Parts: sequence; structure tokens; C-alpha cells
Amino acid sequence: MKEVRYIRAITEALNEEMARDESVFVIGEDVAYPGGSFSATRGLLEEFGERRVKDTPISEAAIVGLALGAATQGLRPVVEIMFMDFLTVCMDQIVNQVAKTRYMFGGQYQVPLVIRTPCGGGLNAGPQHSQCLESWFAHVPGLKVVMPATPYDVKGLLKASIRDDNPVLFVENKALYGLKGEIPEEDYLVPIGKADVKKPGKDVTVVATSRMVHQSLEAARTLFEEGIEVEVIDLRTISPLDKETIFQSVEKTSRLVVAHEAVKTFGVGAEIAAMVAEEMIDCLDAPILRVGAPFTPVPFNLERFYLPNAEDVVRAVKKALAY
Amino acid sequence: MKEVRYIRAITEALNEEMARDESVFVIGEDVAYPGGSFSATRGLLEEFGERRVKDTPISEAAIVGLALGAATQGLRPVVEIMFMDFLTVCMDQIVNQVAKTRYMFGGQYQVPLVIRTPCGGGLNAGPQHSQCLESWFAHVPGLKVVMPATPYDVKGLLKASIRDDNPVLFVENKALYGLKGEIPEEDYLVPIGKADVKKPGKDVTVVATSRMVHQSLEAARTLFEEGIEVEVIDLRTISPLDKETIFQSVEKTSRLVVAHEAVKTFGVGAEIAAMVAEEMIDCLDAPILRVGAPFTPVPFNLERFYLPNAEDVVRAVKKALAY
Amino acid sequence: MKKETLLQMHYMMLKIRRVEERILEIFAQGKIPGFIHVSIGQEAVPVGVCSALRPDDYLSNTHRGHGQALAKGADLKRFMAEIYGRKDGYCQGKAGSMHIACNDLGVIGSNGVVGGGIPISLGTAFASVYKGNDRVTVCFFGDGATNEGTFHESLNLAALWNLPVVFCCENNGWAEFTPQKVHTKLENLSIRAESYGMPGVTVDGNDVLIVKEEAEKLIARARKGEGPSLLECKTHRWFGHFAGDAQKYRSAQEIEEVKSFDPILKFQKLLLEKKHLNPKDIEETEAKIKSEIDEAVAFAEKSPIPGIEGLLENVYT
Amino acid sequence: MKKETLLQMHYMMLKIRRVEERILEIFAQGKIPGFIHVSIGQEAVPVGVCSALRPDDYLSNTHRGHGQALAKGADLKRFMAEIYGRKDGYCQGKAGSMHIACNDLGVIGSNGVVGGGIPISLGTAFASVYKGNDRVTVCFFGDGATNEGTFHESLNLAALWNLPVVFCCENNGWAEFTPQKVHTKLENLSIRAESYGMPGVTVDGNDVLIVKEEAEKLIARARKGEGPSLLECKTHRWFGHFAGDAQKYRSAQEIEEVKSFDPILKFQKLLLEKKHLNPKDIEETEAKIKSEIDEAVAFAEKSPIPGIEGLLENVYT
Ligand SMILES: Cc1ncc(C[n+]2csc(CCOP(=O)(O)OP(=O)(O)O)c2C)c(N)n1
Ligand SMILES: Cc1ncc(C[n+]2csc(CCOP(=O)(O)OP(=O)(O)O)c2C)c(N)n1
Ligand SMILES: [Mg+2]
Ligand SMILES: [Mg+2]
Repeated sequence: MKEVRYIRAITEALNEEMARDESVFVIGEDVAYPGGSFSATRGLLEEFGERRVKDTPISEAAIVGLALGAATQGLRPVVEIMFMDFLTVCMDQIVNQVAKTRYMFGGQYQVPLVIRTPCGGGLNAGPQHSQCLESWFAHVPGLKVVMPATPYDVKGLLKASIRDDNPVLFVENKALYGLKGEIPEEDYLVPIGKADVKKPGKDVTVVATSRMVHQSLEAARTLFEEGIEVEVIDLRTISPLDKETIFQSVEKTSRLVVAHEAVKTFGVGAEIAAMVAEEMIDCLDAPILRVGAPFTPVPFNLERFYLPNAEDVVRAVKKALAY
Repeated sequence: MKEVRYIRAITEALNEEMARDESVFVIGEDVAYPGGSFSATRGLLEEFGERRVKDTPISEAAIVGLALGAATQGLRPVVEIMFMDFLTVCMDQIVNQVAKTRYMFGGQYQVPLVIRTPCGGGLNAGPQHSQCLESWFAHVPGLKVVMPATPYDVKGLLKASIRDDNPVLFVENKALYGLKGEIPEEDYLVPIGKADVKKPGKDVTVVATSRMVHQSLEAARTLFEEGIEVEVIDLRTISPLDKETIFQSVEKTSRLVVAHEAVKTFGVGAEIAAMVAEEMIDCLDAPILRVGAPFTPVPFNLERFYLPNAEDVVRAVKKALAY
Repeated sequence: MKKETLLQMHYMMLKIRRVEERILEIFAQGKIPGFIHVSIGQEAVPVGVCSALRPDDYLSNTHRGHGQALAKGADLKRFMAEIYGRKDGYCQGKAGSMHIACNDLGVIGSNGVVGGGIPISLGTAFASVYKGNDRVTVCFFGDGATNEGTFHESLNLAALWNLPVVFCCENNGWAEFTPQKVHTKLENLSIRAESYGMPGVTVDGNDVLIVKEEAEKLIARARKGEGPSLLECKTHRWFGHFAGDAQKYRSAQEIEEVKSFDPILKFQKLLLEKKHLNPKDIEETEAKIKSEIDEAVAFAEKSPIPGIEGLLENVYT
Repeated sequence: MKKETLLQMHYMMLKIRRVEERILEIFAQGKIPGFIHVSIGQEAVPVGVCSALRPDDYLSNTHRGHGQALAKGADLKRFMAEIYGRKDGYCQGKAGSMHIACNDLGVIGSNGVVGGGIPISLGTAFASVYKGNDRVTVCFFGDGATNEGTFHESLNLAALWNLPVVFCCENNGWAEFTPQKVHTKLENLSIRAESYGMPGVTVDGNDVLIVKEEAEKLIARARKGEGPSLLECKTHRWFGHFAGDAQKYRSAQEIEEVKSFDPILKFQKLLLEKKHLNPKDIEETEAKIKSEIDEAVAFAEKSPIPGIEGLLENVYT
């Protein structure tokens, strides 16, 4: 094992997959010579050259379209979109083209394409650089949506995403880029579609994503001191959802809290709650509670009031237990 | 009262509001001389002239941006985007600009802007002309999302949307354009944010949107013959959701089915189910069931298998009752 | 030019015309679901351009894409079956007229989103460069599409990276029901090429030989690694935007007038003059085409309507 | 030109420079949250352009928008308070450096999305036409932004409708860490104007008088109803893309070299030569600006940090 930061785990994944498979290439704004706005692609140009590491103009729709065309011809593009908020300028290419190509053309093509993009607040980057929009993409058949929270998962899932023959929206988190964690020295993959029990517990299930996994673990530690044993599940993949792991946990705890940084209303938590309310309502001993951002844009210098945190999770868990 | 088609109710609303308020103007592709792809804007050019009824190039982002700039200066643009699927080419303008302008600038501006767009299948128009994407926009603070199902509601809600000082995404339904219904002769409004009990009943609550309102009413008629009394609630507004009407009904029936045409997973039904599972789980005597489209793009000539219908609602209601 | 080439072009233009006429008929009978956009009057463009392509070249297409797919070599039976939405169609009935793709022919898909196919064409071109082969991509779109942001982003990137794409604007003067002068101030759209540092040419899109000649130059250029270009072919849409559009926004006189530019008649006249064809040959070609179409229609009508079993297939691999 | 005008322009350029220098200092001390993009080296562009505007004209802005807002007349105290994210800021601390809008001055907002503000500028211009007044809109954006689809769509629509907008490209040769030659083949971006049928000009953006002169012509044109235009001002970004960017991608020599184009020194030299200024005047101006900045910083630092009570405010009316 070795300790790496989340951002460097991404770089390692890109490095290894590019070395492993010549059809993998990296494309995006400032990814080659500058090594990426958040330095995720640092060193790739030096290692793999201009043919496979491509700086582009600020033309997101053209970038994603290019990647799609290339993917239909057997290449495996890894696109970087600098902030998740900017997926909005290439939404047609992602939703109407990339996601639908395989299905609408009757299976004639494979679309092995990864779009990496960072979500989330924490940098006071304001309303157009801080959003978490993953629930949109989970509503789009044909895409997979992955959202890892740790260096271990980000590396293993990125490698798995690059090897997947389907389009994957790979949602990183800016606030986690500096986070350190252990990863194996050797090659490993983390399977898409599998949630991970980050901390077992018997009293309440907390299903969390991305940064809120860490907030939930913190909450679990706090609650443990009060004798409450929380099970923290890191969803890791938003689409397809890992029903099984969630259901198993809820069967055990009978209490469910979902925690994400995205706006609570119409977020990922809604689908998880609905799924449980649809298929295992009798197991529940309490309302399904959701922790998420309030219904506002992400305000610049009020971000700290906006971002959901460990305290919110503690409060929700206690409310679920008090029921 | 008089009988009009859904599409003509839209035309009437536009006509009346343009006559009432000189700051209202209509803009979009083929809306002026051609009178609109679906004829919603027919006759407006003749009535109000080129200054207020504007044909544009195929440049959706520019159209929405123009409308936003104009709205900040006190005009009241009504934009037509030809198919809901094409909101993807102007998503940044809608989500990052229009929706956030008031909030991020600290309340300096009002943004009285309506974007009309038709969703839905039924025309075999294929994967890029048939989507229902309303749940995306309901996840965006700063937008209102309206989705009327009848000529009465479409007229009253469009007039209310045009008079609203906030941006409204006004989701029409192509398959309903030909539908006839009664509307008053005189001026009336339907308030944004109020659901409507389209048919009272005591056994099961069905919350439905747009075309599925009619399918649900049909299901209710079928079920009535079997002695089952369904309460059909037409949501009418997706954002903000009318919790009160839904909760009142569920309190009465203890059984909830949500029905929409959008893909079931991560659709509007998820939020409604989650809301109920969060705040009134003890009232429920059965799982919350959702009727929606399967997790696939809208296939061309398999559309009839894809579209949810009255039978699906009947099945869900029976399942809820059998529980 | 070889006589066979000329005759093949003549055959293909006529075939496209007759196929679309038949499609209109069948559509009017209610046998074809969905939207149909025919390109009658525009046949010289796809035929001129595609006659300059190799079978392994790529083609990115638009909603008005029947002619291009056929000219690139689409099998009429599978093509027709897709228009009908049948199982034996190119896309198993999931695509229809607006989305036909033929992977084996490099036809990477018609697109229902105006301008949506332009960025994708960069990708096949990029793949050629990446793999070190010399396959060229031709990207078709209409005059209206040149006002979408994707047009701009794509041409800039293609020029910058010197990608082997020929951007072919089929300028029929209309974007749905809106004439060119209501969607742009420009007369010749090819001057937009200068904005990207690539060559742009406007040609008479009703003259198949002129289209072919210019396309050959630009395709050869791209194949040699000299980069992309913009070819504007001015032509005319005879019928409505989609099947069922009665064109009330156009005067009867205008609709008559544009027919005087008939690219097929023009080409036939030339071939007759040059004695490459005689009237009997034309009759025979017509007869051959008719029987091909009859066969394709019969094939399509016999092909099974897709059942629910395929609904969930091919969302993912 | 009147002496006062010249002196006012000199004052404003210097003010922008000193304000941004101070912002960099304060940012380095960790007192300003978020991202900061300074325009040091580019001051001649906003000052030249805005000196040709009327107070009631509109201005659409970019992420690198301090200079434009100040040149349009932003109150330095409220401006600084917004940079600090305080309650007395123009946007009550919800916007920050990247999103300042000043409704009373027609500054309709800086934009964090590259190219995002271009379409919006059409709207204020449209409102002028609709209301029958002669307020002009200036829309600022960078060289990198000219590759976004919104640039293209907006310029076409503006030209078509003859909207009173001057599109002002501040070409500093860089899009973040990517030089112009890596984002487009073009040398002069103003030639893109031809793609829309509007005039385009490239000027030395380090010469405030040249910028003003050209802007005056184009703004007058727009005001008279003669339509939009594209003004490219070539200038230099001295510092990194954002505060904290050490510019490792640029040679020390290049960074030094660009400083030789200092628009302020150049203008000062001229004013000194023409005896409009003497060294003491400059000192006084510097002192005046310093005290204004001190005052603004004190104001900002005293202004309350927004509390949770404002969080849910102004999502809707
Ligand atoms: C993004 C988008 N906007 C609008 C439409 C509706 N639409 C379909 S075809 C068309 C006109 C296209 O004109 P042009 O590009 O000239 O092609 P033509 O139909 O003339 O071949 C429009 C507006 C669409 N399909 N996609
Ligand atoms: C749509 C979008 N893509 C990417 C970015 C990230 N980004 C911010 S500024 C910038 C460079 C802009 O360059 P230019 O337009 O030349 O303006 P400058 O910073 O030089 O003033 C980029 C890529 C963004 N904000 N929005
Ligand atoms: Mg056209
Ligand atoms: Mg720049």
C-alpha cells in the first residue's frame, strides 16, 4: 500500500490505462501542456506525447462530439470538462448523442467514452463553479454515472470506467482533490455499480455520495460516542444504483438517511428514498430522511451556510432514531 | 364556456397577454411568419407585428440569452423552444444564467421570462424529439416548472407564467395539442404551484403529470367499474411542488401512485415519493408505486411499448390496494 | 470522366428521387410512422460528393439524410425497412428516417438535432489521424445549421488540428419555414470558412459534375493531410420541410420556379447530348430503379415490426 | 480631446491597476475568498471603450471584469465589498469577483461561464430597440471565448437584427494556460465579423487613445441604428490566469517582455510630453487613488459578512 492524494490517484489511473491500451487518449481544455486546471493530467503529455494528450479550444460541445465520433471507431477518449457546471454547454452532445448512440442505432456502435468532471463547493467558487448535477445524468438511459469519494475508489473506478464499453460520466470532487488515502501498489479495479459499506453499523443506514461520505463518517464517529452505530454506505456509482447493498443495510437497520451535497429537492436522495419506499417500506421504522443543499444557487460568500455537513447528518440520524 | 383545443388555448393566452401588456414579446424559430412549428403562435404576427413576434435563426443559446437580457430590462419574453430535447443546446443559458441571475446578483434583477417547450412521445418522433426532462429543471433553484394537461390549465397557467416575475419553464405536450376542452369566455388565471384534484376518490391517490393525467383518469374510470375509487391529482406545477394537496389526499387514501411519462428512474415521481416517505410515512398502508417510462431512450417504432399508459396505472393501483 | 461513372451518378440521383417519391406516397398512406424529410431537388449534392468518396470514408448526416445514405451505398432494403421501423432496418426500427446509421459504410448517423452531427464528424476524422490511415470524413448539414454554435466550434477545432473533414453545407435556402435571409445576413455561407483559416467554396449544387469536381479537390486535400474545408452547395428544396408540410409560406410560383433547376433533368440533358444516354436507357434505368424500390418496399413490409423483446436491448453493451 | 477627459482616462487606468494590485495583496493574505482574475496590463481596453460610453449604456462582462466595472463607474466601496463577499457589496456577497453586476450602471453582470455573457448582451440591446431608445450595449469577452458556440450564435443574430451592440474581444493572447495559437489558427480574430456581415477591426489594445477612437466610431454607429460590430483589442495579461497561478507555462523573458507594452506608462509618457501631466500630478493621482482604495478596503472590511439569514433570499421575487 502507499499513500496518495485523490488527484494523484486520478493521474495514476490515467497513466496506467494509457500505458496499457493505446486506444486511450485524453482531451480537454488545458490538459496537455498545462497538465490540467486541477493538475489531474500532469505528466501525461511528457509520457504519451501530443498525439494522445490534447489541449483544445474552449469548445466543449466540439470536444464531446469529437470524443463520441472517435469512440465509435474504437478509440477510448477520456474527456475533461473543467467544472461540472460546464456540462450545460455540451448537454446535447452528452444526452442526445453520446448516451443514445448505441441504442438508437440498434447496437451498431460501442461508445467507450469517459467524461471526467469535478463537482461541488468548498472553494467559494460561486454559483457557476460549484454545482452537483449528477441526478440529471442518472435520469438519462445510456450513461453510467460514477462519483467516487476516496483515492482508492477514484483510481479503481476511473480505470474501470476507461475499460467500460459504455459512456461514463465520472464525477470527481474539487474539495477532495487534496485528500490523502491508501491505495495498493499493484493494478486494481473498483467495479462500476457497486456501493461500498465504508463503516458497518446496526442502528441507522446513511447512504452518502462524494464529499458527504466523509461528512457522514465524521457524523458516525460523533454518534458512536453517544452509542449510536451508523452504517455508512458510499454509493460510489449513481447509475446504475446498487439496490442490493442499500436494501441489505436497510433490512438490518430499518432506518435510512441519504446525504449528498446536491440540492436536496430532486436529487439522488429522492430516487433512493423512492426505491426504498417502493420495495421495502415494511422494513422501515422511521421516515426516510434526506440531507442535501437548500433550494438556492450556491452563493459566493454564504457557501458555508449552504453546504451540508456532518452536523446535518448527525441531526438527521438522531431524528430517524427518535422516531 | 367554450370548447377549444389545447394548442389554441395556448394561442389565446399569448394573444391576451400580448394585448394586455406591451412588454410581452414572443421569440423563437418559425414562430412569426410560419406561426410556430405546432402553430401555437398562429396569428400573433398579424396582430402584433414584427416588433413583438420574432423569427430567429437556429441558435437556441442566443435566443434564451437574448430573452434573459431583455427580461432584466423589464420586458417579458416568451421563448419557444421547438422540442424539449433541444433545451440541451441552451442548458447553460437556462440553468447557469436565467435561473441564477436574480439570486447571484443579490436581487438586483427580476427575470420575468417564459420558455415554452413541448415534451413527450406519441408521434413516433424518435429518441431526440420525445423526451420528458422536467425533473432536471425542478432540481434547479430559481426556475419554476409548469406542466399543464388540459386546455383550461394550459391557458390559465400560461397567462400566470407570463405575469410571473420569475423564470418559468412551461412544458407543453405534443400529444395533447389536439385535445379539446372547455374554457371560460372571460379572462382567468390558474395559479402556479397549485395541483388540482381532477377526480376525487377515497381508495388510492394517483399523482400524475401532463399526458399521464388523462391516462390516470382513464384508469380511474376502469377501476371505478371494479368498485375502486381513485383520486387523480394533476400536479400541474412541478416546481414548486404542491405538497399540501398531495399530503391531504394521501392522508385520506393512505395509498400513493405517481404516474409520469418521463423515465421512471430519477423522475418527478422520485421526489414525490421521497417527500411522502420523509414526512408522512405513517399514513401509508402500502408501498409508494411509480409508473414511468423504462430506462431506455425513446425508440422510434417501439414507442408504444415504451410509453406508460392507463393499463400501467391500473396495475399499480391494484398492486397498491392488494398490499 | 468515365462513362460508367457518369451513368452511375445518373442512376443514383434518379434512384434517390424515386425512393423519396415513393416514401412520400407510402407516408401519405399512413404506413410510415414518425417524421420524414425528403431532399427532392437536392440530389446532385449527395451524389456529387459521395461519388468522390471511397467506400471506407465516413459520412456524418442530417435529418434530411436519405440521399446521402443511399449515395454512400446504403442497401435499399435495409434502408427502407428502417424507414418503416422494422426489425431488418439498419437500426432495428429504433431510428427511423431521422437517425439512420450504417456502420459498415461509415455512415455514422443522421441526426435529429440541427448541428448535432457536426462535432461527431470531428471524431471519425480524428480517429483516421490517430490510427494513421487516410479515411476522410464528409459532414453534411443545412444552411440553417450553420447558425448553431456547434458549427463554429467544430470548424475551428477541425482547422486547428488539420482534421480530414469536408464540411458540406447543403444550402437549400430554407430552415424549416424560414428563408435564409431571415436566419443570416450572409449570401454565401462558405465565407464563414475564413473565420477558421480553412478554404471555403460555394458551388452550384444543382450541377452534379461541378459538385463532384469541387468535392474531389477538397477530399483529396483532406486525404493528403492538408486539412478541412467548407463546401457550400446551393440547391433547392422542392417539397415541404417535412412530409405533410403544404408550404403555405411559399408562393406557388416560387415552388414552380425552383423545379426549373432540376439537377436530374439538367444532368440527363447533358448525358443525352453527349450520347452517353438515350431515352431508352433512361426508361430502362427507371424500370430498374422501380423494381429495386418495389423489392425494397416488399422487403420492408414483410420485415417484422419490432416487438417488446427489443425494448430494453442495447442501452448498454 | 479635452484635457479633463484625458486625465480622467489616466486616472481610471491607474485606479484599475492599483485596485487590482491591492486585491492581489489582500488575496495573498487570505482575506478574499474564491477566485480572482486580474487584468493588469489590459487597462487600456476597458478605459478606452468605457470612455466612449454613456452612463446609461449597458455592459456585459467576463470573469476578468474588474476593469470594465470600474471604468463603467462602479462605486469602489461597494465593488470592494463584493470582492470581499460582504453585505454591502453590489450583490450582497453572493457574487464575488466573478459575478459583479451593477444594475444602476447598466453593468449586467460578469460571467463565470466563458462565452456565457455574449447572448445576454443581445437582450439589453434588444430592449433598447424595443423601447425605442438609443442605449448601446458593449459586450466584453476574451480571445478564448471566441471559440464558444455562443459567440457565433450571438454575432449572427445581432447582425441579422441590427442590434446596437459592440462586441469587444479583449485579446490577451491566452485562454487560461493555453496560448492563442493552440486555440485557433487565426491571427486576427476580428475577421470573424465577416461571417456575420458586420464590420470587424483589430486595434492595439495597449493604446488607450486608439481603443477610444475606434470604440467611439463603433458605438456611434450602433447608436445611430447602423448595427453591431466586432472590436478586437490586442493586449497582454501580465499575471497568471487567476491569482495564485505562477505562470510556469510562460518564460520569465516573455513575462518581462509583455510589460514593455504597459498601457499606462505609454499613456503617461504621452501626457507628460503634451504637458497635460507633470510628475507631481502623477504622484497626486497615485495618492488620491491610494486613499480611495484604503477607504474602500476599510469599508469592505467593516461591512458585515453575510449571515445565514440571507441564504434563502432572492431565489425568487
Ligand atoms: C437544435 C435544434 N433546433 C431546432 C430543430 C428543429 N428543426 C429541425 S430541421 C430544422 C431546419 C434545419 O434547416 P437546415 O439546417 O437548413 O436543414 P434543411 O432542413 O433545410 O435540410 C429545424 C429548425 C432541431 N431539430 N434541432
Ligand atoms: C464554458 C466554460 N469553459 C471553461 C471555463 C474555464 N475557464 C475560465 S476562464 C477560461 C479562459 C478564458 O480565456 P479568454 O476568453 O481568453 O479570457 P481571459 O481569461 O484571457 O480574459 C477558461 C477556459 C469556463 N469558465 N467556462
Ligand atoms: Mg436548409
Ligand atoms: Mg484571453
